[in-house]
Amino acid sequence: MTTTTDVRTLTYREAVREAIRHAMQTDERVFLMGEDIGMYGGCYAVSKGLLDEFGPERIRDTPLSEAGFVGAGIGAALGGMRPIVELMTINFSLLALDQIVNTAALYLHMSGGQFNVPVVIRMPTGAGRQVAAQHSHSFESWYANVPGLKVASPATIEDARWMLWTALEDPDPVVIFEHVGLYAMSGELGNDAGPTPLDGAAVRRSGSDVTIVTYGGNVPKALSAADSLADDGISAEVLDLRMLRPLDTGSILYSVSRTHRLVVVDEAWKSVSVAAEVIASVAEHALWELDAPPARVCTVEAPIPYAQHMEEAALPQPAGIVRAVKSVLGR
Amino acid sequence: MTTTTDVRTLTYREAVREAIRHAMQTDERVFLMGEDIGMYGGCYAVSKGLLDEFGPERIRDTPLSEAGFVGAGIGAALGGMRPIVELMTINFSLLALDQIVNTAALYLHMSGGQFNVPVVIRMPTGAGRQVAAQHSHSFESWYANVPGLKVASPATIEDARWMLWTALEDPDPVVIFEHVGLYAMSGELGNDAGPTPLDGAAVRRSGSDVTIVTYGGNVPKALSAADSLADDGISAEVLDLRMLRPLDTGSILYSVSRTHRLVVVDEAWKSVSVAAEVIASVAEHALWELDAPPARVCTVEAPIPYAQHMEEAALPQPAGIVRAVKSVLGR
Amino acid sequence: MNTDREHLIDLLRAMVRIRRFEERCAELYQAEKIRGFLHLYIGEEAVAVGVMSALRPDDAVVATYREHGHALAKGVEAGPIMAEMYGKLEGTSRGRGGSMHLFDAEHRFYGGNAIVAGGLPLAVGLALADHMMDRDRVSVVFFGEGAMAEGEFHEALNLASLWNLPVLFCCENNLYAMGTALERSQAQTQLALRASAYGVSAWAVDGMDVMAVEEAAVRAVEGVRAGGGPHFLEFQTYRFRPHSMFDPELYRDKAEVAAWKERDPIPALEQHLRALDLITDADMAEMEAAVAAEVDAAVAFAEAGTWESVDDLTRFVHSEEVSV
Amino acid sequence: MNTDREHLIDLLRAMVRIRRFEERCAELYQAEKIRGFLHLYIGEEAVAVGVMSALRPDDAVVATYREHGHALAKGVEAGPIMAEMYGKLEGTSRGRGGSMHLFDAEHRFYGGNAIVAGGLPLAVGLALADHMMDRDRVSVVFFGEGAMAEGEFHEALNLASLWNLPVLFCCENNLYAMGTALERSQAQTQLALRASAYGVSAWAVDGMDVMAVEEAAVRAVEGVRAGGGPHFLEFQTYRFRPHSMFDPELYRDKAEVAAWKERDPIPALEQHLRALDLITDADMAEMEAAVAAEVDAAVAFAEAGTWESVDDLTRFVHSEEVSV
Ligand SMILES: Cc1ncc(C[n+]2csc(CCOP(=O)(O)OP(=O)(O)O)c2C)c(N)n1
Ligand SMILES: Cc1ncc(C[n+]2csc(CCOP(=O)(O)OP(=O)(O)O)c2C)c(N)n1
Ligand SMILES: [Mg+2]
Ligand SMILES: [Mg+2]
Repeated sequence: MTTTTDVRTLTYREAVREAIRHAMQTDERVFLMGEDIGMYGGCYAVSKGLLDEFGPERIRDTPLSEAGFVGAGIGAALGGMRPIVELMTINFSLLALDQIVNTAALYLHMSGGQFNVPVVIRMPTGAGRQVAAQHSHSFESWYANVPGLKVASPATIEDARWMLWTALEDPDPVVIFEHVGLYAMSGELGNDAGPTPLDGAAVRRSGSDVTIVTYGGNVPKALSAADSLADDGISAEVLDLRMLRPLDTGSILYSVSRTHRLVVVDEAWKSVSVAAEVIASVAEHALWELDAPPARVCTVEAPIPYAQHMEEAALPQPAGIVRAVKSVLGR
Repeated sequence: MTTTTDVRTLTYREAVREAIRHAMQTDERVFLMGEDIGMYGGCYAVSKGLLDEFGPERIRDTPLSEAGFVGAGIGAALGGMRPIVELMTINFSLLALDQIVNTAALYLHMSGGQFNVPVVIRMPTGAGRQVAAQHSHSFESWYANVPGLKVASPATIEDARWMLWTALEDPDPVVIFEHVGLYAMSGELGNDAGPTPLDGAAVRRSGSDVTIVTYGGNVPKALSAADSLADDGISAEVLDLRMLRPLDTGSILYSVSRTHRLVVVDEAWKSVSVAAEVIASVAEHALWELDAPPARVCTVEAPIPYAQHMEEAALPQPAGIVRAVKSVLGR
Repeated sequence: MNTDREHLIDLLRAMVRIRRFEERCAELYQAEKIRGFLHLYIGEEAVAVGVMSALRPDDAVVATYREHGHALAKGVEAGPIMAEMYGKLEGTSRGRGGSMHLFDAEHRFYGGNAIVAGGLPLAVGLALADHMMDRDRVSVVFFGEGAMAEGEFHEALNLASLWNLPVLFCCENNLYAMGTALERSQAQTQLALRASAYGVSAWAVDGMDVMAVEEAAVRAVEGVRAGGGPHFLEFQTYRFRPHSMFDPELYRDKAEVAAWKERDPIPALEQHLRALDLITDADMAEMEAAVAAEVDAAVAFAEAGTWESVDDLTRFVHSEEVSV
Repeated sequence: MNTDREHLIDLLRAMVRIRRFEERCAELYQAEKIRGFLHLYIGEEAVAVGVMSALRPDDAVVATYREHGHALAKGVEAGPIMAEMYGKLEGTSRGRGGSMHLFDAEHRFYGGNAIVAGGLPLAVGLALADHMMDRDRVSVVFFGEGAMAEGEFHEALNLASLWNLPVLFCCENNLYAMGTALERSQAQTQLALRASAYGVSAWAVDGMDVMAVEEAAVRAVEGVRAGGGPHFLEFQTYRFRPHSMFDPELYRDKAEVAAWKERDPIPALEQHLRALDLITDADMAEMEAAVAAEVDAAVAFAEAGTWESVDDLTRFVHSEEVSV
């Protein structure tokens, strides 16, 4: 049991900033590169202040050239650096996918084991800020499809603070998705916290009636749904995937084998989502454990609209999660 | 029952070429644009001869600029043309994904219904020709995730010949994937054949013991697996998805509700594949119909290697499909 | 060029309209009536106004997320634009796009594209369609100097030039891409020179002088329409406001902003007209009153607007009927 | 530049080696020993040979799918290259890459990248690492003229120039991108001029004259290593063979090919040496014999090679141990 001196409170944004600062202080090969991370202070203010501390060589503002600077980050990694490349949002990452997939993910295998690419690529993802269709999507599932990549989705202050460390120690490309809805979230971090692994899901709330599998920005929504379900006497377990690749199927199966019911919450569009993979894995490996058909709570299959009420209706919400859980439980 | 006069034999490649020629003869708004489709004759010889027939304005060779000419195709569609844009392979389509997703797929919805984009984008996909990791992948699942796109995967001579017609009549963007392994396949086409729909899966072989769901280049593999299964007294139904978006869940459920067993064959990497979506849909809507856990036969989760024996081992093969079916049947 | 009084007063009115409209937008953003990203054009009005006055109604325009001024100047009504920013069904895009995604088929206004440089290939395609259909329309695309670092800029310029297409590329060089100054984003900062390397006619224009902008645009549009191929204009201008409402503006100093405000295109034209005794205090008061009334009406229209039904979320993911 | 006999003979030998090696590859493709795509460099040997002789062993090279010559000239052994094309475990990439994906960490040969223009950002990054670590190494990237239409070319040149990085951009202008002639892919066909628009030192070189290539490369590499920023060289050359073994060559006429073969860099240098009485029939015979022996040995090595176990399919999807 921790006393106040063992913990401190900080925001997710501050945790990511601290993680970057810590890595740069510890390893001179680490540098941050991306659009408006320096002079501007970062589009989501994550890197604010780092330019003054580390200077323009290591807090390297880039032109608008997603393929170019992501490719340069990959090359710098091959050249012995440990770049952290920031993309301003996941939507713009489509412009860099060729480099991420055709170069970063393939080079080690295609070269017969000669060229590993120790690059870390970070980007905000997700909706909820009324910035409409070209700034609000969730394409994590595409990255999770690609062998050679590790795909991280930190949902807690601790993972925001410590997953980057592990990612930078990894010899291979790691893509980290930070949900825009989490940056302002604040919470406690134990002073004894340390590097968190790039594999393994985490039970954020344990329960016995149903397993809610989710990740990233929807973990808080799943937890609040679990709270209201508790009021109705329903004990929901909330499993945070943490990593979308590799996917911790073992933990999913273990939880489902105890609750026998499954709801997956994913901000991506439903078709061919990580949620689909979770359900498919359970159907393949634990079909007989299911006492009811599994359900998905995903974003409505349409571009994200600007109007607040429309955006809210398009995205997974606690109320919808509660409804899904109850229907899976036949309540 | 058709007599020889009612049918003719042609290759998949010839069928696609005939489809393009027919469309261009019928509608002057239609034109073909892409890399080396004209003077060179097409990287896979699909468009061979069309330059002489239609000239360089309508058989428009482009520079190496995937984002540029795909975007130009989208703009030309908005300008009243009916462009067929050819990408040389799906791997290079990553360079055009921004335009396909952030523009083509979003414009109609984002403009409140004002700007539909009647563009057809064709590209070869898949492996099997020993052209290694940067020329052999299958990213159809990414496209199938995107609302606003229709995603076609013609696997038969008839669909190769007639899906393009329907796609060009569609007011919205349609992406057509042609598996490189199918171009040389030849088969019969009824002279009475006509436009085939952009929805609905098709039973290519009916059976009662197991449903094999697949698409594109793996349909022939599934059919040959079904043949050898028949020798062992196993009656396999082969369902060709035809469309990856919209997915014909109804036909999948109907078949599984009769066979009670499911194997999905997909050349994509297993994680977060169309195969995952198929299984997830069945688990959600027909869980109790399954008498055994479903199984996936997908490409090994690694970049596609050059060496023939390694490439063969990496891809779904009839023998592997047979094994999967037998294990699902507990044989 | 056309220097008669009425015309110059029209140019002035068009700029004042944009200015007052956006000043109101800023207030409404503080009042949380407008949400999301809001990018103001204040200071750059001469560019959109000067270029649009050189166009025909059937010419096409593709703009960016900073497009209120372009939409207004192209003839899109203020009411639907404001309603769009309110997220109302009566908005230009049913409230689905907001400030960054204004669309208007009737006025051939193709957005409102918030992917930097994403609109350039689109404009090339619109021009390709006109070229193939033998129509003498011009497609105009606006983008910032920051967009010139993107690969899509490069591919679009090469295609347009190679195929001699009727595109007018309008680069709004306001010296910054968010917080990134021109010299930190472009190795070669003479942008017209850069563009001419693609074999297109290109020159730089004082973007704070609406008459200079119009004169250049008229010449360029004539060249494009006459089959002279794509033209590129670099408009040297400046945004007086932050990049968006979130921008702390750490990257430029007040003195620079103040110096550019000295060159505000609106007072500049007003002084010019006054010096020639072409306009009186009364005229100005009348103009401001008329514009204020229009902006008030736009706000009223937006306030009176309705919300799209959530049942329509998936409407227009695909077209409702086949348009062949 | 170095014109002593031994050096010139080394250049000749290096070109003959590539020529004979690839002539054998073509035969082995017919014999179906080599599969997939095979892109021959025959006719362009002077470029790789001249450039590599200006480099230090610790300089990096990024090449394309047409890279046999570059690999050989950079010091990669013929045996592993041939074994790679056979798909054998003893190949440069365990037989996983084939002709298009040769890699060799020891010689800093970074592929074998078959995405046109995909290698340019990579080279910029390698140079960025050297720049940040204060190493005076040069990163050289080879690409065809067709690659210059790609956005990645544009972004890479701007970045390298903006950040003054030690990159040497080597454009192999062989006049065709598959079947697309230069003037049908580039609006501005003076490629060195195009490159200089990014503020990099750029000039055109006769790519059929190995001495001219070497001289230019030495100058450019000196400039880059001295901190002069990226340089760009356009090598005017020609491929004597089809684009790949699938190419029907419908797009160019025999006369053009014949005219370029008149300028074959190998006989050209041989004649030069003979004119100066620096080489004899005996020397040539000896050289050809030595090269033939090396190629035979490479084929024997490939033939004797083993197949990777299918159990290793997923090996090296990720690294086997953490390399921190
Ligand atoms: C492809 C892409 N990358 C990044 C962004 C984020 N972004 C929006 S506007 C902007 C600056 C653009 O500057 P400029 O092109 O000069 O236009 P300005 O805003 O100055 O008018 C950036 C980086 C984006 N919208 N699209
Ligand atoms: C991004 C991408 N688009 C298309 C291709 C297919 N392709 C391979 S080589 C080639 C021509 C390249 O021409 P050039 O750059 O001049 O090099 P060359 O082959 O003449 O040496 C094309 C179109 C590819 N490999 N990558
Ligand atoms: Mg700007
Ligand atoms: Mg070439």
